[in-house]
Amino acid sequence: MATTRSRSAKSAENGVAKGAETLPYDRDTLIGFSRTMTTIRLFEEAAQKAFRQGKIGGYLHLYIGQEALALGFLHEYRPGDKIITAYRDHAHALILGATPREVMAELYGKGTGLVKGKGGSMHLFDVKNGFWGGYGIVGGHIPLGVGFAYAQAYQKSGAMTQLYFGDGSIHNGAFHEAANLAGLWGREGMNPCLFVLENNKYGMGTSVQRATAMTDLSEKFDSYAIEHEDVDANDLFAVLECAQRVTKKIRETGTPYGIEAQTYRVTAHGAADFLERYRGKEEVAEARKHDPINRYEHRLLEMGVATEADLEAIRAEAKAVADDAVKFAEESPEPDLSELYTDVLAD
Amino acid sequence: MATTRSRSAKSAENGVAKGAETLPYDRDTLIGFSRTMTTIRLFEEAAQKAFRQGKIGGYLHLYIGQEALALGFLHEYRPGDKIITAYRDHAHALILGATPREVMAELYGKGTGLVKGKGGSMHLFDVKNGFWGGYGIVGGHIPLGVGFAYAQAYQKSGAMTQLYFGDGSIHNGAFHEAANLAGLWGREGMNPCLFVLENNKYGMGTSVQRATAMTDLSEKFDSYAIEHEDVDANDLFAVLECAQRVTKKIRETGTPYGIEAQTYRVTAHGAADFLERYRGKEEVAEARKHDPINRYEHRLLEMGVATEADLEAIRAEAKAVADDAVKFAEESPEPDLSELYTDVLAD
Amino acid sequence: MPVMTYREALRSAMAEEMERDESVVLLGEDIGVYGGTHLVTDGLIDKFGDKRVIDTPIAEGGFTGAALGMAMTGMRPIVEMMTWNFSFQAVDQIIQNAAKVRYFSGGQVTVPLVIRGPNGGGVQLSAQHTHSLEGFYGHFPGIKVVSPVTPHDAKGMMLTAIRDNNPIIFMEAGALYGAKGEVPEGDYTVPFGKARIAREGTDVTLISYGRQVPLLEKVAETLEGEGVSAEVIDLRSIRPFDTETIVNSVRKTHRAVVVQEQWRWFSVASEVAAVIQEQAFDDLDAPVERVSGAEVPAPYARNLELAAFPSVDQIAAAARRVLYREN
Amino acid sequence: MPVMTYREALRSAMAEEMERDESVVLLGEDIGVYGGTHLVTDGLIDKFGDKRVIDTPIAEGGFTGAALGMAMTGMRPIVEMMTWNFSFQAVDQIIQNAAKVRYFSGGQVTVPLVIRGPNGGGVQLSAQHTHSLEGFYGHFPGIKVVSPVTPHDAKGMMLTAIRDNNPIIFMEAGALYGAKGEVPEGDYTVPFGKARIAREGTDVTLISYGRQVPLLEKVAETLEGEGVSAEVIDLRSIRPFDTETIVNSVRKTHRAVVVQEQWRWFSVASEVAAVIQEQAFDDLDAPVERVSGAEVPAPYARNLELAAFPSVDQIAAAARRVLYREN
Ligand SMILES: Cc1ncc(C[n+]2csc(CCOP(=O)(O)OP(=O)(O)O)c2C)c(N)n1
Ligand SMILES: Cc1ncc(C[n+]2csc(CCOP(=O)(O)OP(=O)(O)O)c2C)c(N)n1
Ligand SMILES: [Mg+2]
Ligand SMILES: [Mg+2]
Repeated sequence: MATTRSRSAKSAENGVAKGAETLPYDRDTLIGFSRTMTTIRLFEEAAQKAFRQGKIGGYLHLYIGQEALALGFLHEYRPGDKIITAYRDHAHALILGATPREVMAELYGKGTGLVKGKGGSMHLFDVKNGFWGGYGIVGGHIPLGVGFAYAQAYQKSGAMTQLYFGDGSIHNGAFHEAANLAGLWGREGMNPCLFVLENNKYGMGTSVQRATAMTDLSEKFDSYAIEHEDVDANDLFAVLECAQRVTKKIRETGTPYGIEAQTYRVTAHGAADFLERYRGKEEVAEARKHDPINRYEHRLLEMGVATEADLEAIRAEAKAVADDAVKFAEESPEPDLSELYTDVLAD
Repeated sequence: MATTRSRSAKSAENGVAKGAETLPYDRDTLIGFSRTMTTIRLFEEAAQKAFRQGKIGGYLHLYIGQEALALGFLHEYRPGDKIITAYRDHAHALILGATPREVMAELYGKGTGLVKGKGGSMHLFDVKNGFWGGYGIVGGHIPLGVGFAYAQAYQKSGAMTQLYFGDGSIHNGAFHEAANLAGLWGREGMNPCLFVLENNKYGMGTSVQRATAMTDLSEKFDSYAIEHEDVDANDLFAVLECAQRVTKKIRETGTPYGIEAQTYRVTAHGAADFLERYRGKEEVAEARKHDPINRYEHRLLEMGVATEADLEAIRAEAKAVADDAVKFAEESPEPDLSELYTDVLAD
Repeated sequence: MPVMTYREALRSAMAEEMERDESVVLLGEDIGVYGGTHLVTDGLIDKFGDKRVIDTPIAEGGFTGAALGMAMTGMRPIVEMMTWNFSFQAVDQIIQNAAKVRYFSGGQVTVPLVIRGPNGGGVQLSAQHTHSLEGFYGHFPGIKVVSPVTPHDAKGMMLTAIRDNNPIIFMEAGALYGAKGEVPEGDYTVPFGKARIAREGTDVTLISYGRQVPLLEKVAETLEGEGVSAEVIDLRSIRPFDTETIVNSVRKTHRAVVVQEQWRWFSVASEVAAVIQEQAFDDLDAPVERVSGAEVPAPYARNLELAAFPSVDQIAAAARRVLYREN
Repeated sequence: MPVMTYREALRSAMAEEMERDESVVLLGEDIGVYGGTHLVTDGLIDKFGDKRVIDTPIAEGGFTGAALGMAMTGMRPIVEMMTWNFSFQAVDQIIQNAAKVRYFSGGQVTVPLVIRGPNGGGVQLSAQHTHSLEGFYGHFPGIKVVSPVTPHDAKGMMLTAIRDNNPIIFMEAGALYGAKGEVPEGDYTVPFGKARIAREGTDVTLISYGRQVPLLEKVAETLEGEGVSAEVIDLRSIRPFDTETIVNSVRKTHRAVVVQEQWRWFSVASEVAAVIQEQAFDDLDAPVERVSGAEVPAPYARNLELAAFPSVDQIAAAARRVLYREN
């Protein structure tokens, strides 16, 4: 099977290097991207701190260092679209419109949380904004996304699904079965699904190289006749370009498309995992050099879209937002005990 | 990933076309092949008849038209090797040395059966002859075979596993997970496993084309860095050549290898399935022209290895063997009722 | 009333609801072009097309999960498990996702999903193809489990299932697809959670569901010949089962025998017995007896298989024991 | 006797047996280089190498099936389920293959396979990461299910498990990995199928296993203050559980409360209650009471989670009910 494997990262880079005027975004939008990524970063750092203080329970998986990935693709979100991911889900919820307050309150297990304190960090849902969860079992949510896409085509909604999953989950049978269905249904335009493989190089302590003998992960889409490409997901402009192009195609054809989004998990797998025997400090330090926010800020400065002072202001604002979210969460009441028994069955 | 994809079918054909003298088999062996395939055929026909008479219960899946496939690969069986397949398993058991009597008795559910009447057609086992079963859940046995191969390498046994599975099962997550493990373990010589995909074009009523958008099934091995090739499995000589070459390589390297063995299921999926709305009679009639036994007999005649009379004698002999198996099965006693409770747990 | 088979009753429920409601679709292996392994969906692809009767590859986890995705987003899919034995590959989707997503989404998601197919043994399919999984699935909150035995209930409960906004585990009595019975014309539903008193009696309560119910009716006849009046309860719903009907009957008869094809340990009969002793302790004149499948994987040979499942003799003997008529 | 944690007790059993027997290998996610998510296997890869401590991709079905293949062919693999919640993806391998292959091969195959990992809730992991699956797996013949709660039993039962020639579902009390206790030096085993009387008493029998046992001991203390002498039974083995010890205790106390974290329907407590009423009917002075987890998927919020699991108060109240001291 021949799949066109264009390197969108590169082409985007070319386009952007010429300066801001070639970009299809106005200044507000560009500044907005910065604000969103910075807010996510500071939100995550605040959550990490609260976790260490014992105020957040369970597992906590942070999106630090991957912000450009979700932002770039979700910029193509249109009402009616459906977004689904695994447990590393705060960024997706926030970008789609959940407030930092209700997300933080959820992490705190409060009644004001996004899902009333019932799900916690791994199970954010915000259906009104297109966010369909937040799942904790590796691979388990992938078939659901393919089902969403079938329904969207069946309902002739013109909408599509963005289905996020990790490099660790591609070795799970659920991916294989779901991707095969997507390819099959897509043949008749019945699967407008964007598969976004978030390759942050590790599934917990297991690197891609130790999880499979065939490490060019996006080529695994070939088995299902799903077209695919890679993108440097720490470069927001590259992601935006790629996202715009492929979502357009998906909406037009109803066929699935696969992206291997290259990033790196600079934090531990979960906030509770302190030992990192499986990788060297140098590797992480090297990866930090490619931090998506730094890179993006650098570009804004370079293009003259923002000044250091603008960026400082954004950071301060983001810090205030994160602090406010924490305060809100701390002050919110626990869920009412009667909530224990609601939402088990629907009427 | 680049995999060498030699077309062994073709090369074998060339070698053989020159005549019997270029083949590495003496006359007895060549006649033996004919005897084995014919015996399987007549055994299966006898089983089908008994099923229709209500003497065999449950499900019954026949190997009619696929005889050369198992024979060619199992010709490379060496003591210590382990063979595993799904429920279409009579041929494998018979070729490895189970007697037609004990196999037929198993189909009849008699106490003299290969597994004491406890398993039936789908669960033949003959461990002393290297046959490790006979499994009924599509995909479910594939990981087991990969485990056999790991154990063989770990035990430095020099032996290997032949793992058979159908075209329908390659869409099951179990294949994906197991093949990924095989590729990974094989990187360090820890997986001497021959994956034999028996592509008989249908999984029940679903053709390969209706089960996946990427119908070149053996290319799915690419996802696991497992080298692979196709073989025309209705051409015994092609299978023999391929089997010899790839099993040698597997034994030497401890790495897995994938084969897509092309054949066709001329009978219904199971002996109970009478409706065949999913394919035309012409398609089956066309496929019957490539019958492996006819083709092989034709070659023997062509090469002057056998005469029509020899082949007649073989058929008569095979008929007698099948009749004897049926007689034995009919006359055998049911299992003792105490057998109900044995073999649940080991001591 | 028209008479039809159990199979036809199921099919007519699905076909009628598909006519009424475009969001109802079917998914499963060989349910379309092939006609359905047990012909339950026969002809539906011709009527509704291949976008509504979807033949799938052999990937129970994948297509069950995809159907769940459809159910969450406005459709009402019905998944055929060719047999429930294959559902072990879909357990993660059924338990971890379908049963729980409403809860862990804080009620944002609704799951009108039916998973149906034949369950139980009796036709020599041996160990991997013989299970009675009502208790296995029924353990989990967030799903309902039902198991109709008459054509009447098969249709009425299938209509209830399709219209229910929750994941329904619909276990059909596979051995009885060809069995006939009266089925009302038109639209009717049979509610979940209500048992059926298949036969009234006063001396002992016999409780089961699925293909064991006709067996209990035979036992009741046998007992009648001995001067014993047995009440037969067909649970119909397994989770939740109808505690009230059971307890009321035991209050009357003071004796109960629970029968099932599934294994005894951690099973439907365990729970029924536990509930009876909890709620009718003072009414019981004898311990609740249970008759279950033999504690072995299902064997192939006919004689072994027959010995592995509850028989009229075994059940009658249990009934006599609780009546202290035999030991 | 040396004191060690539950975690260390498990590790020392595995390490010692690996020293003795080359056929013992470990498989699981992040059990090697990472050290094990719960550090149970910490350090073993350094000692035994990566051919014996095998880090796997996230494919529970695949690696459990591969381990089963190894077990069938001369090895004694121990599979770590990072948590039992992930085992839903391996159910097909565990139930359809591991539990049955000996039977459907007519006894030609032996399956010395241990599957181990933490089970149960209590640390706010919410719906998908909180299960107590003893009854779920224990339903099936062909496997044994155990659940030790003390470090002593953890080591002794792990050694029994590794040497057993059958598939063992080894459910660890995840919340107690750091709990300490005395563990004998050297090689010793704790047999399956034998309960432990954690505390002797005469008035009421409290029965549980796993992390509920310390809870029962607290309840017993509370009751002691009220003049009630409670016997506490730690089942240790779930399939089979020790009917004799249970029944003997109930013959003495005439009252029983069965406690479990898992859901009530079709559960361990169902079966224990059913068996007690079957075998000690005339000895019972009150119905067997059960205290189970709330019938909801596990919630995340701390207050909801606490309310979802059995508490000292709930259990004590149940005990008072069977003693007719409260209603
Ligand atoms: C079926 C299953 N097995 C194991 C786990 C435990 N687990 C949680 S996250 C994780 C790693 C997943 O890695 P990846 O898919 O790369 O996502 P990332 O965490 O890097 O975003 C594992 C093994 C799980 N949740 N589900
Ligand atoms: C998990 C599972 N799903 C469904 C079935 C029912 N079934 C039995 S055989 C079969 C078709 C398998 O086709 P293939 O793998 O091509 O093997 P073939 O029968 O052609 O040899 C199906 C769907 C099963 N046994 N297991
Ligand atoms: Mg990752
Ligand atoms: Mg096939």
